[in-house]
Amino acid sequence: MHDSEDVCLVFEGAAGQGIQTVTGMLLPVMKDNGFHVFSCTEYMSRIRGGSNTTEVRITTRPRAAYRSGIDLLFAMSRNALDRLEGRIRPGTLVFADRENLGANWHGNFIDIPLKRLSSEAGGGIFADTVIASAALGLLGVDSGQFSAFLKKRFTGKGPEVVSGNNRAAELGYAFIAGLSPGISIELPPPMASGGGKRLLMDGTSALGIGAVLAGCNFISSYPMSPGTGLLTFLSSRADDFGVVADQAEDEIAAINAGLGAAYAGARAVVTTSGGGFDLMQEGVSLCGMIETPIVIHIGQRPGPATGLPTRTEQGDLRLALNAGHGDFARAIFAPGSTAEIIEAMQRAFNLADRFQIPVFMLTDQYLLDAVCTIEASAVQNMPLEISIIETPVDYRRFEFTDDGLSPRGVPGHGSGIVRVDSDEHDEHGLITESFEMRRKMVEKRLTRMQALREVALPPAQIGSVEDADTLLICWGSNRGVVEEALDILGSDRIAGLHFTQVYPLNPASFPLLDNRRIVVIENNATGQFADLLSHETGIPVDRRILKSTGEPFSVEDVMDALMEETHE
Amino acid sequence: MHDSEDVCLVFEGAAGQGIQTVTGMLLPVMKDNGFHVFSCTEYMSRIRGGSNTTEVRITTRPRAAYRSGIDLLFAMSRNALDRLEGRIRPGTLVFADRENLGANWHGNFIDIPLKRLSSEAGGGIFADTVIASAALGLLGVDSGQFSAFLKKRFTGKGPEVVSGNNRAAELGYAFIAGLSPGISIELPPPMASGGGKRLLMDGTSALGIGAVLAGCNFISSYPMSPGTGLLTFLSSRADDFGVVADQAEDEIAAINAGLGAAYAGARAVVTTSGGGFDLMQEGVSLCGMIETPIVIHIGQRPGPATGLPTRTEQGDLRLALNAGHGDFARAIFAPGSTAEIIEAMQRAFNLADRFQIPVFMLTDQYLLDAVCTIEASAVQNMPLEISIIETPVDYRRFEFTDDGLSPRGVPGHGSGIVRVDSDEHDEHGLITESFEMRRKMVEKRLTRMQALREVALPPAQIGSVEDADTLLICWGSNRGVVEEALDILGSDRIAGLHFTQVYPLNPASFPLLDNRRIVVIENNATGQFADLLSHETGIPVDRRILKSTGEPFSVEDVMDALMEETHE
Amino acid sequence: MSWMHSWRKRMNNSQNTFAMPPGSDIAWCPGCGNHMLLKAVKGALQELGIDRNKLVMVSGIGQAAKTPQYLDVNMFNGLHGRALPAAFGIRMANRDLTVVVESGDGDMYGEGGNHLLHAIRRNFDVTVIVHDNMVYGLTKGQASPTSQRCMKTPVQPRGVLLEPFNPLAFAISLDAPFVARAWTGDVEQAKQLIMEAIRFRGFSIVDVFQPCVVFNKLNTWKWFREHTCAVPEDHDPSDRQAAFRLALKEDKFPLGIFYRNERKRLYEDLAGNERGPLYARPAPGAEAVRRMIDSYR
Amino acid sequence: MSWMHSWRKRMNNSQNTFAMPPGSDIAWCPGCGNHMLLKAVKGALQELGIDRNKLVMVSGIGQAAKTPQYLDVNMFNGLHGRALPAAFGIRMANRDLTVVVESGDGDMYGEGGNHLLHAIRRNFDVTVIVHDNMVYGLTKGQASPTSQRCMKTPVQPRGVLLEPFNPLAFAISLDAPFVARAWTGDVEQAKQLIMEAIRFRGFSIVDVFQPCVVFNKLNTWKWFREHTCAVPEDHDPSDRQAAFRLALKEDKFPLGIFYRNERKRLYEDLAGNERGPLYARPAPGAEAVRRMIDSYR
Ligand SMILES: Cc1ncc(C[n+]2csc(CCOP(=O)(O)OP(=O)(O)O)c2C)c(N)n1
Ligand SMILES: Cc1ncc(C[n+]2csc(CCOP(=O)(O)OP(=O)(O)O)c2C)c(N)n1
Ligand code: SF4
Ligand code: SF4
Ligand SMILES: [Mg+2]
Ligand SMILES: [Mg+2]
Repeated sequence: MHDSEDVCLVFEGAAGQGIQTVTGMLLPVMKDNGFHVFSCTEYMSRIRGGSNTTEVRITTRPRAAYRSGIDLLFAMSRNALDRLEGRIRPGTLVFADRENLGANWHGNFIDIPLKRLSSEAGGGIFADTVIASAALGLLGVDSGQFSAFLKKRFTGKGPEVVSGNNRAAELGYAFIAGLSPGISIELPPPMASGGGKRLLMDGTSALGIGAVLAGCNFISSYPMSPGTGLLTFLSSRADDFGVVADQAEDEIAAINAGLGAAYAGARAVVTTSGGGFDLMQEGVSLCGMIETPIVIHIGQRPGPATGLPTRTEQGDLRLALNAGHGDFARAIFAPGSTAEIIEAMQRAFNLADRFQIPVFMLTDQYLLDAVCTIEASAVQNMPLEISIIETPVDYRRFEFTDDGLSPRGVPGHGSGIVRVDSDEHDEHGLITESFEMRRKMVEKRLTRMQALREVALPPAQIGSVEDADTLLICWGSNRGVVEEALDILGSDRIAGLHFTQVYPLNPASFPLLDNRRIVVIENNATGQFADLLSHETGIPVDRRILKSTGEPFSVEDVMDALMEETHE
Repeated sequence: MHDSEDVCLVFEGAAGQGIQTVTGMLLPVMKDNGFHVFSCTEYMSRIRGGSNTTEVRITTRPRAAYRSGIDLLFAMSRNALDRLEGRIRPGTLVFADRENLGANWHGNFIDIPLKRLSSEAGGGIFADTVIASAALGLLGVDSGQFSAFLKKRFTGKGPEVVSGNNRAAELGYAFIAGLSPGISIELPPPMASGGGKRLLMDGTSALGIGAVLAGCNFISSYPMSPGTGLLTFLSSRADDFGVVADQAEDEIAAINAGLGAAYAGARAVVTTSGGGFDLMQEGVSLCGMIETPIVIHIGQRPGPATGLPTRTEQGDLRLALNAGHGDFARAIFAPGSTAEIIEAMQRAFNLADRFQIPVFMLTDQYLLDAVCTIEASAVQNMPLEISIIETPVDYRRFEFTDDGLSPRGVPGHGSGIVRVDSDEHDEHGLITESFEMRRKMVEKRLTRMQALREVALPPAQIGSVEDADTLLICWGSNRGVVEEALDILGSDRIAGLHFTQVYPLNPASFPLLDNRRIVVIENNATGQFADLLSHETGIPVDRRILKSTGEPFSVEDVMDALMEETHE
Repeated sequence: MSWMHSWRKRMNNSQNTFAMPPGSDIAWCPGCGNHMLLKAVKGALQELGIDRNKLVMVSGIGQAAKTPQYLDVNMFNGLHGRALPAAFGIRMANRDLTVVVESGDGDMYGEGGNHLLHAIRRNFDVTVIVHDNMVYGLTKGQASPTSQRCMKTPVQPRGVLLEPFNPLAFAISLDAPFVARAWTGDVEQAKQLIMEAIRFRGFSIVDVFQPCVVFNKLNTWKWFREHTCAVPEDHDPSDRQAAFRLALKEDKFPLGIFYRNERKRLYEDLAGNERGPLYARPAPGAEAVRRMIDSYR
Repeated sequence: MSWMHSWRKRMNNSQNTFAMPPGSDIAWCPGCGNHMLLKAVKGALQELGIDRNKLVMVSGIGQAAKTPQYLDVNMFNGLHGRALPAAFGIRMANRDLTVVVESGDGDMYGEGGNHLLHAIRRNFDVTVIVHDNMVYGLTKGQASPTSQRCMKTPVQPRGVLLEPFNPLAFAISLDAPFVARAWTGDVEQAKQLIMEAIRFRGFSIVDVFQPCVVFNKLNTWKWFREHTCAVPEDHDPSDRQAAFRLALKEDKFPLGIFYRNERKRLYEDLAGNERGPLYARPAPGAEAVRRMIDSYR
């Protein structure tokens, strides 16, 4: 009925109903049992009510992709089924509280009397534990293990809480035990060895950890979903890591504060989403002019305008690529997995510092909210590159050099004077109106693109690129889904490429694309990376697989699209 | 020594020294004599002092381009020659006041005792009239004609002013009469017939006239060079044409006010330059989302950041093309001449209205400040397209239709309710989180690109495109210089194309580019239109002729570049 | 089709009742102060007998800013922080329209601060209702400009360090001609103040205390009840100094009309150019066009 | 080369004299008030004995904003209206630096209004000097937020219709702890007030009346002389109400210190995290990193 090596659970409920608590119990327990887990979330733009879901996949090999087909669904809100119909298959087990669903009740559901069970446990707040234990019971996880987990988690909250949760867990397990034996989910036996070494991490945390490891010590930002998480992460760890964290009055203030701080020697980052980033563009342009490093995180969501604030899209690439008036250098990363986020963030800071440019990190709601197991060893701590000099007395901030990069001084460090100017300026940073100086400065600001191209990360190869005649090309958050689809497909004719750095592209990797059918998959309406790729390489894109509904690609979506490829 | 059919005068002086008054006398007089005149200006970002120049070309056929080589130079500021050295040729006549230049005096100059002459006329304020009359004297214009002109111009200011100016004119003429006969500029005899019918117009006025003819009735903008002129133009004519004109507190307010007004039924425009436009991008995105027409004028100047505030560049094309997060339709015009500005502005308003999109007008400092003679008949008054309906009671602002365009209602006109929403919305304009509705709305907003492409203006052909093997392609303000250079070159092997509409491109015109050498000339550092052109057509660009010093291309620049073509 | 039909029926019925548009569902949390504020706004519109065809509600983004979605009115739900410029544009484009702005403390005082400042200076006819819950609700609980000192949030783990923004003192310092405060615990007063504000010709602002029951655990229903009082009976709202003094009172926040300046002239009147709504303006007159073009001869 | 040599010599000489950087030339018009203001600023810096290596002057764009170009100091000449956020970033990145903002009335009160509002709420240590010429100078004479009613300009042919912005009332309403006004006709007083402001720990603002002799034909040297007076001797700057009253006085504009609040705490102190300049901070501690990562096990 289901693939025992790959189980997909979905928990549905209204905002505020505690889905996150359920998965917050389920994921660590399954991880500790040595499984790979992956979880992703979709939710409405409201704080209470509506209908949200979290998907939890439990697999024997690493998977990091959204699956549409559900094995096991817990439906808590009244209108759950309106939205999830398409994801329910013949074998899907649907648990719901008949009392709650009322007229929406469907004969094939399994009635789990949640209300009654949780009030038996001590009240509505225990509903999540009832659900979690029911799910664990179905998955065959030992109830003793779960009660140990509950004890550890709730000890700090007092014996009442522990015992209430234990009662709830017992009720959940008992409920499952009372079901007919046909109702079950089979999993291989736990592989307790692997789990302990693994971490369970969401994308936002990975971004924050990456920033900390990169030596980031300044953030000024204005809240905007899904970019806010990085601000929260660094704010809450400000004291641990000596980070100055500030909530700005608006996005314009945020980037200008970031640039001011960077001018004075900070490793600065700002975080936002597309709409907020629109407002930062003049700041990006200033960054280009004053050659001051900054990292800009754009958590993408569907636009234009406010769009779908809590949904996902890869729609801000073109924006990052062209942000700010005038011609100057930049780089853009779009990591595809939790581990990659950590690494890319460090690269971003180092590159910004080395090349004195704005560097963009493009993520999206789906990637930021996704939680998965990663090996602790995958957390790479890269060497910090900080190139601030102590200024000599005759320091010139914009001294001409062969590579266009001038040694970077900061005010108060050394005996020189450090001037930056939004106007066209001379080597000293003083305003100029000389056409000749202008010509040289324009050139200076662009020369570094050459070196930037040369150090650009080549794409990761998925499958055997050498043998393939079709390349499925992705960037950012689609890595997991492409990996999985290609793995399932198992055809040598199709391989994948994932770009973690989307700009500039390293010309050394262009030959990879020669004489292949090029298929680009991305989560936007027009194919922004496809445009970039063919513009940069001169190689036309044969097919674009696009989705811009606000949902991520599912494994099934990609499989369907790939079937067309194999049948062509 | 000089080409009598094409004389180039340059007036140099510090800001505040009255160069503009000189040319303000010279141009109409020469126009009335039936000549074509063209004048362009370059100036520093300061209100007094420094060194600015205005070039005046007097020609027997229409010319609209900056010439580097000077026939006659009036140098009024002390350091004039530092900047103009490269433009002085063996035959250039240089007039300067020896007393003023002091140590900077050069033996080859002709000493015009400006100070003395103007104080004889009644004071320093008459210096401009002295210079103008000296120039006119040299050009052989009848002194009676000039004094008639002065009378007409100054009558309103009282007899004192008229007589002072007349005295100054006499002194100027007398000074020229006293020079050795070798010092002269020859022109063909006046062709008084043509002049009267012609207009003398600058780019900014053309833009304003275009807006008025287009039925524009709302402007909200924040001052920024060189975009401010349109705001000034419409503000000063607000009462004449029923225009609501408002100076906003910032650019963000400007575009949001524009959109609010357009939502309520205005024909709205905003004007700015690149840096101010950066701040409007979220508004552009909103415009895409709420499908509300607006025209956005970007007067380009060199960036990034504040850059060179009073100089010229074509550097904001990429910005306009990609402004605002999310995928939605737009159109971009970049007229190449004064007459074209008037026409393009009307097209812009009509297109914005018909397709309910943001339409961009890209000009630049050079084009806006340039003054030239145009035939009165060239001022085209196009029919107004206004497609506002009276709403029925069940009105749906975003009703789905085949072409993606919903009839546009405005609040208070009809019995329907008109809702627009920055969030993703349904046909009624109410917020939605339906993935299916999202999909359809994304498609709705993009479908119109097809029709937009089909109605896009094809490029203008310069010379005989059919026979040419090389195409010199330009857009925006470079039309004049390309026309002139190709005309002078007179080779059938090279012809030109000028794009007044730069986005979208009409596919019907792509075959024009087939099997030619494609050379793109533009006033920026990277070749923004070249990128766009090859992206849209799939045809590679063979050569880019670029300049980003802050100066426009001169005829000589283009000639030099074309010589390379002919020698290849 | 049948839906279409019921829509039409509903539309006719709902004329000027400001009922929920069919098919919409309120996204606010149970217990949220916004529900009461919606009630107050709706009551005010009904009692004033406003023709909904001539009313436009303008909003930014936030929980507060969703209000117009629930009133079946002409609506411009624009960008976060940018309601006021849009409202200005709408009002200038058609002076027959009544324009009401719905906004949150973050929307209006944070992102939108500059527009508020300059909209007050403009003094066009608009009513601004700020749902002041002293927190960013929609983005899940960060400090807002009006958050009280020391309130802890995920982004302010040390508590808020900034001086809370005092919207009334601010508005009075700029001579906003109608400045009032209400709270959602007294719907009747809120309704009355909103009615006064809409009736007022010129810029009017009503800051409305509104508990966010999910993210603001400090400024609860109880807290607001305990920390508010009535504007003293003897307060003279035409006295700007007194109004300012009252606005600085922060032990208990007064509710009522703080300031009222009847002497200010309306921007619309000063700007002249009264030729009816812009959508109905004729093409530029041939004679005026000719004159304009002739000036370039 | 020889130029390089003279630069070096000059640099040593100019240490803390705040002389013009070699090669620069003042772009202001003859007779402009900015010249006097430059003199006052320079005098203040000299008299305070500020180490120019530890001083950063931050500015936006405008005539006023060019001031740092003429003082041979560390300079962040940023975007129009955005000096304050940059100043905040600089100060947070290195609390050893003295940060002075030079700005115009358009820059600070127009484009930058929201930042001013929130910078005051932050109360970090910064001195803001606003060259208030009641006009947009650099862009050739449009109205600024402080332009007086009825001043005609090319963009305001009917005269300015908006209420002039009152920066002092505004700052006092936000409890800015140091609020003063000077004018360029009295360089000595301007210098003294600027010195006071720089010495003040916290947010200080000095609005300086400055004639724009080219574009503002209304508010001339003479006009300012006739329309200013001294802050009354008996004025108590710690009295916020009195300060507000004084700020509303517009027949003659008082010059001097309006408001001074010594009780406000500095943002830097509240924010904690005192570990020296960010450029010198070590990489994150291995132990803290381990702990952070372990929390994901
Ligand atoms: C430019 C931009 N920045 C940020 C956001 C994210 N955002 C949406 S609502 C909001 C704050 C809302 O707070 P408030 O105005 O107080 O409304 P509330 O939800 O509390 O009613 C923010 C920061 C956005 N939509 N757009
Ligand atoms: C984003 C942006 N908008 C507009 C401008 C154009 N601009 C430069 S200075 C200025 C106004 C300056 O006025 P003010 O601050 O009063 O300075 P002043 O020149 O009068 O000293 C403007 C509008 C700009 N540089 N950037
Ligand atoms: S989050 Fe707060 S403000 Fe938003 S709806 Fe819920 S209670 Fe109301
Ligand atoms: S334009 Fe005005 S403010 Fe600017 S330098 Fe000249 S006089 Fe001074
Ligand atoms: Mg709020
Ligand atoms: Mg000014």
